[in-house]
Amino acid sequence: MTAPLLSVRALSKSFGGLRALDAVDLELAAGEILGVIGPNGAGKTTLFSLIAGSLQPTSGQVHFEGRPVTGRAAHRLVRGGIVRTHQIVRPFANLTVLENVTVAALHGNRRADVPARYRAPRVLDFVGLADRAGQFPGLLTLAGRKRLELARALATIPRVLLLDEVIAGVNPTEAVALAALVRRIRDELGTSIIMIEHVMPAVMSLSDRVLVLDHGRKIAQGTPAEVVRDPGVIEAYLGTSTEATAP
Amino acid sequence: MSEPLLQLDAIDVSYGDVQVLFGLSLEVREGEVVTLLGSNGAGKTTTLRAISGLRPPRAGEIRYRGRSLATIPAAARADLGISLVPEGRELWPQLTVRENLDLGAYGARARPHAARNLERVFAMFPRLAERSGQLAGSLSGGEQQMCAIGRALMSEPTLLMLDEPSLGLSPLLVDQVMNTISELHAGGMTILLVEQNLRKALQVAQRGTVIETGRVRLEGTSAELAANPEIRAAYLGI
Amino acid sequence: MSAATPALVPLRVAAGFVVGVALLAVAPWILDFTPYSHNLVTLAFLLISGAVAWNWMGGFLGQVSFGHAALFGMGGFVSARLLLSGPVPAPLAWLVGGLVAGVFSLGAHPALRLRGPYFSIATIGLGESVRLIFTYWEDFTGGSSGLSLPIDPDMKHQLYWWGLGLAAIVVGMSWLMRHSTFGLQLLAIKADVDAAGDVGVSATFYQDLVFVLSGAVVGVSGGLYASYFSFIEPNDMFGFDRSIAFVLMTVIGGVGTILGPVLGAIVFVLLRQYLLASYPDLYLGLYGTLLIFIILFEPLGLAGLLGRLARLARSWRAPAAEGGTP
Amino acid sequence: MRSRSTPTPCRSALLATLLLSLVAAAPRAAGAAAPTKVSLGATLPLTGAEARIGGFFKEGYELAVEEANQKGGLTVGGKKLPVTLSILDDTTTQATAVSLADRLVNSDGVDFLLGTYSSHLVEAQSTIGEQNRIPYVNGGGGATKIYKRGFKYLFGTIAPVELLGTTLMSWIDVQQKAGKLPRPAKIALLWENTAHGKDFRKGVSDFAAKSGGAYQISVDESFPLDGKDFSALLGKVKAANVDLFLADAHLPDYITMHRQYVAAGLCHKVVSYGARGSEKGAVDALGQENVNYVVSGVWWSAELGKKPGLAKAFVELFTSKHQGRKPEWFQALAYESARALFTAIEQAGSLDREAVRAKLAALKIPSMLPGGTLEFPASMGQQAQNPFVLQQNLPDRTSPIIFPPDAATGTGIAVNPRCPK
Amino acid sequence: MERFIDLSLSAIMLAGLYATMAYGLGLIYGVLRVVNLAHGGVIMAGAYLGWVLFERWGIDPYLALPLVIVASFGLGILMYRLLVRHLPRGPAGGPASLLLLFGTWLVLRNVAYLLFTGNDQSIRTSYSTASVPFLGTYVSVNRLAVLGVAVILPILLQLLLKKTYTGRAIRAVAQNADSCTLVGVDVERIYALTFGIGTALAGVAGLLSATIFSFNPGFGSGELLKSFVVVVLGGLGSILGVGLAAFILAVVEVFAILVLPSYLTSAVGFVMLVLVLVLRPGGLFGHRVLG
Repeated sequence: MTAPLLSVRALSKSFGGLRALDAVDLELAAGEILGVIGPNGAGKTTLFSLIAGSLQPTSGQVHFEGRPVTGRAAHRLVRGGIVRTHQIVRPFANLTVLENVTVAALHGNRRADVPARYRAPRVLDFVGLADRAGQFPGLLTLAGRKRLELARALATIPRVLLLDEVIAGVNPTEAVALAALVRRIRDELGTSIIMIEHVMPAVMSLSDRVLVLDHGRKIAQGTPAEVVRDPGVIEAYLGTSTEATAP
Repeated sequence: MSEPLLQLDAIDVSYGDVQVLFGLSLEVREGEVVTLLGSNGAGKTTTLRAISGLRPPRAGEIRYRGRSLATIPAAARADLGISLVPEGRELWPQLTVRENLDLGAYGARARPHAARNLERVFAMFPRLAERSGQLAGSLSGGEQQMCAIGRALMSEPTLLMLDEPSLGLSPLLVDQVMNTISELHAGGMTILLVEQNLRKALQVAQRGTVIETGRVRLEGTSAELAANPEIRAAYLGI
Repeated sequence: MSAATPALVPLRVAAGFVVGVALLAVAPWILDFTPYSHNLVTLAFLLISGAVAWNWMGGFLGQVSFGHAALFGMGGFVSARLLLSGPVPAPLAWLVGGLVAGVFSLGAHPALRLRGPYFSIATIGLGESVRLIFTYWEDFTGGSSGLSLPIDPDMKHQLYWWGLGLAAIVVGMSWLMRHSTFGLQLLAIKADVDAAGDVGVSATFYQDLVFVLSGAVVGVSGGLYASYFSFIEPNDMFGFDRSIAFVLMTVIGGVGTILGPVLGAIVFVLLRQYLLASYPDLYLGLYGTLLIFIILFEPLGLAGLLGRLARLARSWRAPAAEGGTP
Repeated sequence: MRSRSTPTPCRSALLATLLLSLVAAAPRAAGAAAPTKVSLGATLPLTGAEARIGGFFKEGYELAVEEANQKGGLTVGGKKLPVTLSILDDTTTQATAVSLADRLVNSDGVDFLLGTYSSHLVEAQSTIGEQNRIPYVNGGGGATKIYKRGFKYLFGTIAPVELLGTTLMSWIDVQQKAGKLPRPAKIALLWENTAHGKDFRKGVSDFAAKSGGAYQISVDESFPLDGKDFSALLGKVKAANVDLFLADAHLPDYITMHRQYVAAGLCHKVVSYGARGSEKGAVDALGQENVNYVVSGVWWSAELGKKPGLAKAFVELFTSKHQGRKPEWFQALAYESARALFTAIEQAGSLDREAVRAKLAALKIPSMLPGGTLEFPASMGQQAQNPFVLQQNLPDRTSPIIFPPDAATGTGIAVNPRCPK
Repeated sequence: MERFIDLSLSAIMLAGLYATMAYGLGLIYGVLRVVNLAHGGVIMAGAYLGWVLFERWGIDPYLALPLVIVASFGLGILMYRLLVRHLPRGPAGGPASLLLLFGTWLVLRNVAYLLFTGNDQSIRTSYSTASVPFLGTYVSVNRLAVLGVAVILPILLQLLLKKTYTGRAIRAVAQNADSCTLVGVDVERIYALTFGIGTALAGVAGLLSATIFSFNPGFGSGELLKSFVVVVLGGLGSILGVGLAAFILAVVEVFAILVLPSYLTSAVGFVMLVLVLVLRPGGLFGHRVLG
């Protein structure tokens, strides 16, 4: 593999005394999908916030395309080509679906000069929301809102897309469709993706590599098949089985 | 067999237009420990919130000791003996430990026994007794969990519900919490446990229910579930 | 405002707007206004401009300011000073007043990082400190005895068209803002500053920009107001009541809408005048009750009410009556 | 594209036109048919900060109108015409004072305007008189600045506040020359930051400057209207160790400040709050013992009615209407303003505004105001220059006039006997 | 030195006054996150109630305290049940709640005009202007009493909040309402109660102000603005913080006269308000919710 598109070195974040993220390294190659899994509270979302600039790291560096971008403000990173989505989708409730995407399309990757008004409907089309353009996000189903969240991120023409649980919480049919959409983003748009996901079948089938976090630390990394065999991972997920805890 | 203590009969629960539970049914009998399993977003927390009245069902019925809870407001359910230890503890961070515990006995039924129950809680969690004057927000994660359980116990619950009590705790503390649950069960309390540490949960529970996207996927005794490969598949995606 | 897009201003809207403004421009002759009506309508125009400009911040951007009187007073006093200093054409003086107020409003920049009620409270503090300081600053504002401009009845008469022009420009800007990508970004910031940052909208830049625009327009309307009344006094111009008036007009009319502040300002001028003259004992209470009812039952104010009535009327009419609005 | 029904500017403009045309439907001012009555208009602060005084002015205006109508009305061109007066509430705000006056003139069609109370309102409102060339007679705007704008239709029966400062200093000067007060005497000058207070300050400080060192102003501070706490300011006065305490405040501030003054154990050889001091409200709020020996300067006092004359008649008329309550200067100035206008109308013999304006400008009538004559000298911007009278509160609950000597009904006590040593 | 004592005493007395004005506003904001813009109106109402009791029935204002507390508590409950309860919660409700309560203030003011006209009124008791000598200067008895109330009120309030189930529930509701429901607290009832107590405190402030100032139906806006400053300095929702902040504001305002013209000393408070909001949004003592 050539030089990574995004590389994270020893990234740490403490909240008060609590170490939410502890010296995590990761690399993302162009066109790769990297899954990030781990139990609740493992520090996955914190990792995203640090990369995307919503939080300032306590220590460590982030490099994008070989240049340091550590601690840069979110809106500037978006223009550089790194964009994130949120676990709890946050559409602009006072804007229509199309307007939501248009706002995002105005910014983002500077190299893309297709006018926003022109690009937004195409992105909506891509994520399958074209027929909802004039509606307000409040009328969309959860899956619809997740698509909108994706569309908004895509409209900025990212090179790195950070997806925080885009599939979780929707019904199985919709989950399959969303997973397919994520794959199309990589295959057709060539965007590199880091995804946090709890829906295991989706992560395992989509990811090229998987990174496992627990208690803020990286406990495993590898292909999906490697990771699910890792005893540390199994323990983190299913709990210790070594000894009984009878009273 | 006697009437179950708690009975969920095909409840639907929604957040705005997003439906989370679809015709979910569940039973908990007096003196049992039942665990509710499932991946994130399956609807476990929502189920507990529906029982405690914070998020009443849109359809279906919740019965407690055979009586429908439909007309009973959330605030009155503590007095019936239904108590929830919420996910993330949800303590009052700027009240002291002691105040947090005292407020647990706010209900008219529990208030006269506050002193006795406080003693019991302190006996169970000596750590809390040491820290009783400290602000709850300044406690460590494990201590907060103890405090949250203690607060629930102050209301003299018949049915204790715990939502992911091991979340964010070190393995040692997880064991401690699980021991506590076993102790409470041994003392005759009925417990409904939501837990992501599947093996631990199945060790303390007699029965388990696995839910997936708001519907029951599997049900059975702990032994049955522990042996079922489907569970591993659901959790790890293989 | 990057994109040149197809038909940003649909012909129908533009035509309707021009016809409306033209009608208003000739209204004094057609309707044979009494001087009183003429003056009252002029006053309404001035307040419309102020309310619409306030709405850019409070309605589009979601930063509810309780200190706009500071900008209004700034514009008023700067242009009054200029008019008193020598033969300066009035429009130039108003413009300079507006510019100064616009720049002055950047003084509130540090408060922009505050959200919700914190921002509102900070603007109260800013407004009150500005009032006290300018009342004390004798050399500039004339102190508590204020400044008198020479009486010029012609000017007051002409202000009708100046006021109409300003209101038309401002309402037009409001429409363009709301329907352009610029406005979209403001609304996005209003809905969720963090999420807006996540898609690349630089909130502080837009907040500052709107603050300056809003301040400049309010400043210009302050200048016109000074010419209209020929006498201004800092305690009145910078007063808390005036700051609240901007909020009241917009809320009564409908926060965040284009039409709302316009309706609100008209109602504010006319209804107040009517109540004061007809029910002097009850006008405060009636006014307060109106406010309470609007907040409780129609959060979008009169504009929301009209929208509701329009929808109701449309549902009664045959469905074929009218297509989608542009 | 958009499914919402945002009203378009097209509709909004039409709607606005519609709304505004409702205003236009307001009745036009009556034509030039033969007049059947004299209609007057005024706004007064009936609510808001100056509501109390607004009410007093209303009493004065109404008394004058009643009196005129009891006589059958005003004789205009040989015919007796009844007088009507419509009073609106300007809520103590300038914009309202202006637009309601506009309404009175241009919509209700009144023939003449009487003024509102307090300088800032009068200054704003008088522009309506000037713009519409309609005589505007007021008794409530005392700031000299109002009359320096060269307005032709503006007449003030209220003498400049500056004169109040001068009068007060003249009396003090007499006392100093008599050796009752030290020379140089140190003054604490406190004034509310309004046009009223500024004029008072000017009167006092100009006098002191011309005194050749007989007076030294040691404290010169302004304070905001409706101040909440004057203790720091009074502390400064205390530290300055002055002889004379001269303040100018409106009633609420007088009460607050003087309560703190008394409680702080302050006492000065001469204490004055400008025009405040003898009114009943203040005595009630402060207690007789605490207002004793306070010197106040007023435009008119019911004390003037002790001697036969116009003042006596007015006091009797007023007390009989208001169950024995005595009038204060507010009612007197309001009454005199109305009476001046009535006289000018009768002299002009018509309701022609220019004619009445000319008569007002040339007016010189006997008056109950101190000095005995009311006129509007052009050199002073048509502001009456009647002298002030100083009153002093005495322990026997009277407040005799102590200055100027020709109007005096008692003698002033120069060194406040309440002060220790 | 004497000057310093004078100024310090003035500052302490003024702090007492500011604190009484601000407690109610602070309590309501702390628990309900609603800025009670009708606060000024309730202060005015409290002043009139005290005046009526004193003029009509000769009840001393300090003896009238319980009556005023009960009456304004009732008014607060009424306002909560009829109006505030229907407001949208959270930041979106911000401007709406401000204006709703402003409307309420206008109505209160109108009622006062109808009942009492616009005349200035004041309460004069035998001790209105009495003072006691202290450290070579004099201290007003009435202001001393106000200071006393200003000190006693937060102690009582703190006792209520710390020692009773209801008080603890009030603090708990401010921090996490859902958890309160879980232990059986009727959150709506607590909100109503808190609004009632906050309003009662405003009523007390009005009554006390009436013994110091003269007032008319327009009374209360200056009080409201000062309360704002105090509550923000104190960290929006901490009772002891309010007391301390009142003291700091008073000290700054009073001592400002050494360097500033008297007229500008009250601007200092507003400048402080803005600075604190921008530099330390949690207030001078850190952000605490009824800790």
